[in-house]
Amino acid sequence: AACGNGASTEEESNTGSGDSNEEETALEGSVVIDGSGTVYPFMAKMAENYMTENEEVSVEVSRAGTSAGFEKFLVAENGTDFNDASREIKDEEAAKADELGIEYKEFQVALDGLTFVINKENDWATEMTQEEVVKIFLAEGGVTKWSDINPEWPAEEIKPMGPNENHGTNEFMFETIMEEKDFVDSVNLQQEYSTLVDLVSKDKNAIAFFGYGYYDSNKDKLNAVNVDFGNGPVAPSLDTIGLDDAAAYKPFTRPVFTYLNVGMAKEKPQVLDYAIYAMENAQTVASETGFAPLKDEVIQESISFLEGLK
Amino acid sequence: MAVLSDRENKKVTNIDRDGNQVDNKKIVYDTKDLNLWYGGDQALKNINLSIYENEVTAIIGPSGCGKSTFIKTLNRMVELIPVVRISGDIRYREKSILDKSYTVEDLRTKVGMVFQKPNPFPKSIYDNITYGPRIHGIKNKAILDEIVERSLRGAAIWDEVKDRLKENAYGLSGGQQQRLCIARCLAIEPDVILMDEPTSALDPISTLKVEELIHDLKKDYSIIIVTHNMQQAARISDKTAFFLNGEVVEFDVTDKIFSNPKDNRTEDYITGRFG
Amino acid sequence: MAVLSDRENKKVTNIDRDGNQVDNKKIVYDTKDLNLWYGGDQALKNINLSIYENEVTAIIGPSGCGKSTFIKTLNRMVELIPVVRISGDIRYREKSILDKSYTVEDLRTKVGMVFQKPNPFPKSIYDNITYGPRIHGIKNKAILDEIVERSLRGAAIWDEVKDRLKENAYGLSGGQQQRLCIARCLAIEPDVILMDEPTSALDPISTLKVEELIHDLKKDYSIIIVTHNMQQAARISDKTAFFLNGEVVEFDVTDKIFSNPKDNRTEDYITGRFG
Amino acid sequence: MKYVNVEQVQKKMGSRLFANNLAKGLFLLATLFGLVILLTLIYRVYTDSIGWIDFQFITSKLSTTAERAGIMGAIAGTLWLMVVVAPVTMFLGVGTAIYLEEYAKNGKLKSIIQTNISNLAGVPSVVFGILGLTVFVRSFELGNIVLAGGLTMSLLVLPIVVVASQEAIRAVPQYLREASYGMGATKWQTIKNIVLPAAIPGILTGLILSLSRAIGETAPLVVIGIPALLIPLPDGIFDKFTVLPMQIYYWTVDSALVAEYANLAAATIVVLLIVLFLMNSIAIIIRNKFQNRF
Amino acid sequence: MIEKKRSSTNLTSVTEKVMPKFLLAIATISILTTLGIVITLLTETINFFKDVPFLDFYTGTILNPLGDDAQFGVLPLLTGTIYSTVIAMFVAIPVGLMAAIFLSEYASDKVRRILKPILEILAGIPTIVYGFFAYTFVTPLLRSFIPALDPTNILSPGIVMGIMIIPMVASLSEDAMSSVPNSMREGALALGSTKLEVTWKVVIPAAISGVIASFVLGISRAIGETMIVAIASGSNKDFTFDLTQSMQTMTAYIVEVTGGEAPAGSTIYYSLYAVAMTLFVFTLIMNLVAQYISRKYREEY
Ligand SMILES: Nc1ncnc2c1ncn2[C@@H]1O[C@H](COP(=O)(O)OP(=O)(O)OP(=O)(O)O)[C@@H](O)[C@H]1O
Ligand SMILES: Nc1ncnc2c1ncn2[C@@H]1O[C@H](COP(=O)(O)OP(=O)(O)OP(=O)(O)O)[C@@H](O)[C@H]1O
Ligand SMILES: [Mg+2]
Ligand SMILES: [Mg+2]
Ligand SMILES: O=P([O-])([O-])[O-]
Repeated sequence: AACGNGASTEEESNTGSGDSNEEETALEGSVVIDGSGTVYPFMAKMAENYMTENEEVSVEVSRAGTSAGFEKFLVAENGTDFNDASREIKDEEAAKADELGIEYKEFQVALDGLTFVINKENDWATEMTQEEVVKIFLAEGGVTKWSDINPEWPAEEIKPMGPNENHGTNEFMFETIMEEKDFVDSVNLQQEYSTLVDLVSKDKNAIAFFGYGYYDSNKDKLNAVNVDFGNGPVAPSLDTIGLDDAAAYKPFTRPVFTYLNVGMAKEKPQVLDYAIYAMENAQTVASETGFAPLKDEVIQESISFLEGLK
Repeated sequence: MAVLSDRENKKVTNIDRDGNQVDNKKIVYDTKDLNLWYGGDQALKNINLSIYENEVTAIIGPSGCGKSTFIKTLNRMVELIPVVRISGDIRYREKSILDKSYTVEDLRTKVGMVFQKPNPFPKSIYDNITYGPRIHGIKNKAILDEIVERSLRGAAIWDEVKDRLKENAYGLSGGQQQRLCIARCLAIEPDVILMDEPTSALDPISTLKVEELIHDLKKDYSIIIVTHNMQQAARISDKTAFFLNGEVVEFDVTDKIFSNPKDNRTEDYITGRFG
Repeated sequence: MAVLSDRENKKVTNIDRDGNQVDNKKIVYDTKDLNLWYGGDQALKNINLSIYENEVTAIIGPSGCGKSTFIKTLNRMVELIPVVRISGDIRYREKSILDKSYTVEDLRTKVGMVFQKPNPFPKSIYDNITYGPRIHGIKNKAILDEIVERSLRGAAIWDEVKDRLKENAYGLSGGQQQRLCIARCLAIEPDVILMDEPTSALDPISTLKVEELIHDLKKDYSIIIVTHNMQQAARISDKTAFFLNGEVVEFDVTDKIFSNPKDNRTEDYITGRFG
Repeated sequence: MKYVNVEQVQKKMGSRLFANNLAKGLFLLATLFGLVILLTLIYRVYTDSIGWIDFQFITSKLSTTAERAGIMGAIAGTLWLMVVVAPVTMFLGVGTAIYLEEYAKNGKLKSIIQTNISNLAGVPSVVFGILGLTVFVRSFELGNIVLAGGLTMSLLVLPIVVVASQEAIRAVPQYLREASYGMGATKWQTIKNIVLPAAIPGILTGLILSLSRAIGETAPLVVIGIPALLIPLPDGIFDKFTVLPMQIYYWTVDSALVAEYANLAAATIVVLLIVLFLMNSIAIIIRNKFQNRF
Repeated sequence: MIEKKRSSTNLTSVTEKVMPKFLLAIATISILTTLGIVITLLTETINFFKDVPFLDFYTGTILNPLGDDAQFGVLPLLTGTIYSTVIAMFVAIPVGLMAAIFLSEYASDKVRRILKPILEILAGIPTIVYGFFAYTFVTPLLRSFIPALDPTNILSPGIVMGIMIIPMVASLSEDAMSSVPNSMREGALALGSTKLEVTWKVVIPAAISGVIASFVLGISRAIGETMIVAIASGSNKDFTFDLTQSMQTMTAYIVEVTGGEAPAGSTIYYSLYAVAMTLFVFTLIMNLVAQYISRKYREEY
């Protein structure tokens, strides 16, 4: 079905290219986005904004998780147009794209800080060192009770939790933060971020990790752990995870991405148009949805790439 | 016992045929060694009867003797019951209707039926009457109107319903419903009309009306009527057949049956000694 | 008419009482101006009857006259029908059973009942009989066994079923089922047994057995039996009450009722002129 | 000798009567338990929805901003879904019922179909979702559009319509069929002109009940995949769609993210329950109006 | 006139011949549906068992479908399913049966006419609504009694599932009890039984097949119930026996995996079918058992 679609729209864009100034021709069709749950609020907002300006285009946003999303992105037919990701594409995934002949392009859309959240009633673990907080999640960390970290803390079982392996956040934690060492057995991995928010907000001994945005919209229910990277505790915030190369929360930050199927962007003008729109508005939408905005240069670079596809 | 009654049946039939050739009437129905089983139970045993044109033939007998079964065999309605098996022959207008090649729909168009309980369709009076003509392909409104009036007049109910043809037939009284059913039957212009205790669900006044109607219909149709009511049989029929346990005990001109039956089982039944 | 029968009822009862004081028997049931309505329809009208110990009292009358209603009033089974209203009084062993303070369960333990259609429980024969004793708290196996044997013997069915006590009661024939129901009733050692046409669903041989049984039971129990069958009433009862349209037309010693009824409606009924 | 001791019976009577009264109370409580739950549920949902359910909510499209979000898309999706489910189940359900009641002989085939239908009624809806995903969405390459969802739902509710239609057809008195046959009507003419018109109220009741089941089902649609955010209204059966229960699902799950989503979910539930209540009322009205006509 | 018309209606006779075949074709759709389910499930399940040995799947206590060392043991899901079903039946059987007894034996006609439709309404509420109710109301309520209860746990959805099944148990049991002939009740009452004794010792034993069939159908329904557990019991795949914890049922696993849209061809995608197959077989057996019970004992009286 995708091929048939492609052929007809290609024709349209060819005839359209004769009078190239007429950019205002109403776009139509659909844009299909799946992938990261972390990026979902950003993308959903973006899509909504876009559709208020382009009523004939339908932008569908799902949030299967980064990895699961890549599986839907990298298929021979009927793949998604964008895959949101909270980590970079893996080698296997890139190889699969080659194999299928899918040309893709990675775009950073915002910056996120991995945030460790605890229950409001947890008044002891509000500050931890980078090493301490990571140890909780490591199988070899040897930590099961709070008192294992600090003898003054309660001798109660810690309940570590986080998103499951569908999610890029999980992989970022595992690969970058935990340096590919195994998760502790007791870790409770969930599909839905909302479940995690709920679990932590209701359990004094819970600690979970996820993107800053999910903490930001639940500040009334959760507290974030202030992490000491060597220069005193740092609270995650748009500033500390942000722009500046020297941002204080830097070790736990990561860019979040969306991957564009370039073939689709060439075939379907609405996909390309949406991509450009998303880049142009990335900074604004990022701060609205709990991400730190990217630097102007990064944005400009992406936009000029996309303009080149026209 | 079976042998005995068998012999008697033959005799009855012979006498009957002879008696009627004088009248010079044509035979409408003729059954030959008709047997019928419901699964393993035999309900009709060696029935040999000849039924003549433009006569009213009454079938009488005690409950369960096979009257309804017999009359339903004549338009092959018994076939609706899956366990039924039939042997022997039934000739209608000299063609064997038990033959596969004889279409039942055709037969039933020529042989109308009126049931014990009035069974109008839950439709308007008009639609009840036109049901038959329509399924047989008549669509012209004027013709249908004509048929409705003629049939209702024929069933002596026109005056009572002519102003409410569009009303539901369920609004009629039991007796009116039964005459409507007769009218519905007339609408397909049948040759024979079968009636299975058509008045048993009706009050005496309605019964009288239907009896009068049957009397009138005799001019144009051959009528076979099952009845429980001996008086009724005596009043309206030309011939009467007395059934017992699935056999025809006696078949003769009604007057003879009631005044001077040959078989004493007939006499016992008529005088109310059993049944 | 109501006045007339009222007067007659009184007379009957008086005569009856007088007649029986000679026998020196005690009164078991005594009804006083008993009236009963189903919603707006009155089914019992001013019933005044006295029933004596160790007698068989038959209730006869045409269908719908209130026989079943009356007998079901005696153990307050009519209360199961929500629309029933009762006025007047019923005394059982001199206590008013219509009183709120009289527990029905208690009453029904003393007054057993046998129904028209045999209604054994879908359980084993043994469990059918022990049902009553068990709910009254008897748990001892030996005693239960004893009760089972005695009740079944009492109902003249022991020999037929003694080898299959554990089998389901539904495997028994209709007549056996009815005697089982009587045995079930005997197992709670009642004082009075009410029977509502206990033989009407049975074949003649079973009927005979049950009749013989009733005759034997009379020694130990007071029995009130409804029956359609005049011969039966004559054969087995000591007294007979004739009901008509919810009233007691006549109540007397059975022989008198059948040989020399006072009321000509009774005579008409007994000689089969209606009903 | 007497075994049934009068005094003993009397003594036990008190406790037996007490047990009876106690049990009666208990049984009544158990019955009312359902009522209490129903009231609690409705009360909870209603209070959560206060202030959220208004004209704007019904007529607006979906949005990530709770204050602006509406369920027009879900309503449209639900309606389009019905456009598929109603004719398909009606056609398949009534056809099957006619076959079983009027044509099938009492034999193996009939009992296989009949048993199969009652088993199908007990297959979990999520399994139908997998069937839909595998067959309609993937093999037929329909994608997760209204048509695919509708066909899945149709199969899911098919047994309801079949059973209801069978009952309705069986309730048409035999004498009406006989009357029709008696006038020379063929079998199909009789079915078409007499049986079906007489059975139609029962069939409609079954259809409405099956539609209300389809309107409330979520699991099969989760399985065939409905986007979390789909703003444009579907224009036909080939469009992607979302439905009321899916919206309830996403909003409930996301309520930890944006607390107000719980209110949106509650408001959607209120709308859904009102729709179902109306549909069931219609079914009951039809049933009562046409009951005991023959 | 009709005579003439009659012979010209050839069309009717064609319709007459075609119609039964056409309707038979429609009727077979329901069989095709079942076949479709079985074939779909079976094909991919076979593929799954090429990757994961049969025994490992059914005896494995570790379910970790996504990690690098993916493991597929279905036991955690089975315990989750069994737990939620058992909890549900602990609610549905006693309450449903008692309600059935009340409606069939104690309630007057008028009361029954009011109460039965209410139960029917309860049966018509979509399960997603029950899921919302479990998650936003019952769980918080339970947590105020049982502080150790996790925010997602198997107990609360189990209870709510039970509530959802009450009407089914009640209405089917009531049907069975109402069809016990009144003569049976009268026989027992005439022996001095109280209503309770009549119900307990006569009516229920006589209706037992229908009553048990209603339980079995309830169980089948509980096993297949999806949205309540998907919302309220979380997605914990630990092999645990602690009902205060989150547990995943087979149905919830299916929702999670398809919601994450596992790509065709991966083991996790096939696992979806293996789990669905297991679920299907479970419920099929339950339905057949229920049919067998009610058929076997139907003609008792
Ligand atoms: N559908 C059936 N299946 C099996 N046996 C049947 C069926 N219909 C009738 N019978 C049996 O066939 C016998 C004749 O029945 P039929 O209805 O013809 O009697 P009838 O003379 O019309 O009696 P009635 O006066 O009561 O209408 C009876 O023994 C009856 O039990
Ligand atoms: N449940 C009921 N509701 C309303 N009316 C009833 C009910 N039971 C009986 N009746 C009416 O009460 C009157 C007496 O009925 P009952 O059953 O006592 O008569 P019966 O003498 O036992 O008759 P049969 O010999 O037919 O058993 C009848 O007119 C009957 O219609
Ligand atoms: Mg007959
Ligand atoms: Mg009676
Ligand atoms: O949902 P993710 O961003 O963790 O893939």
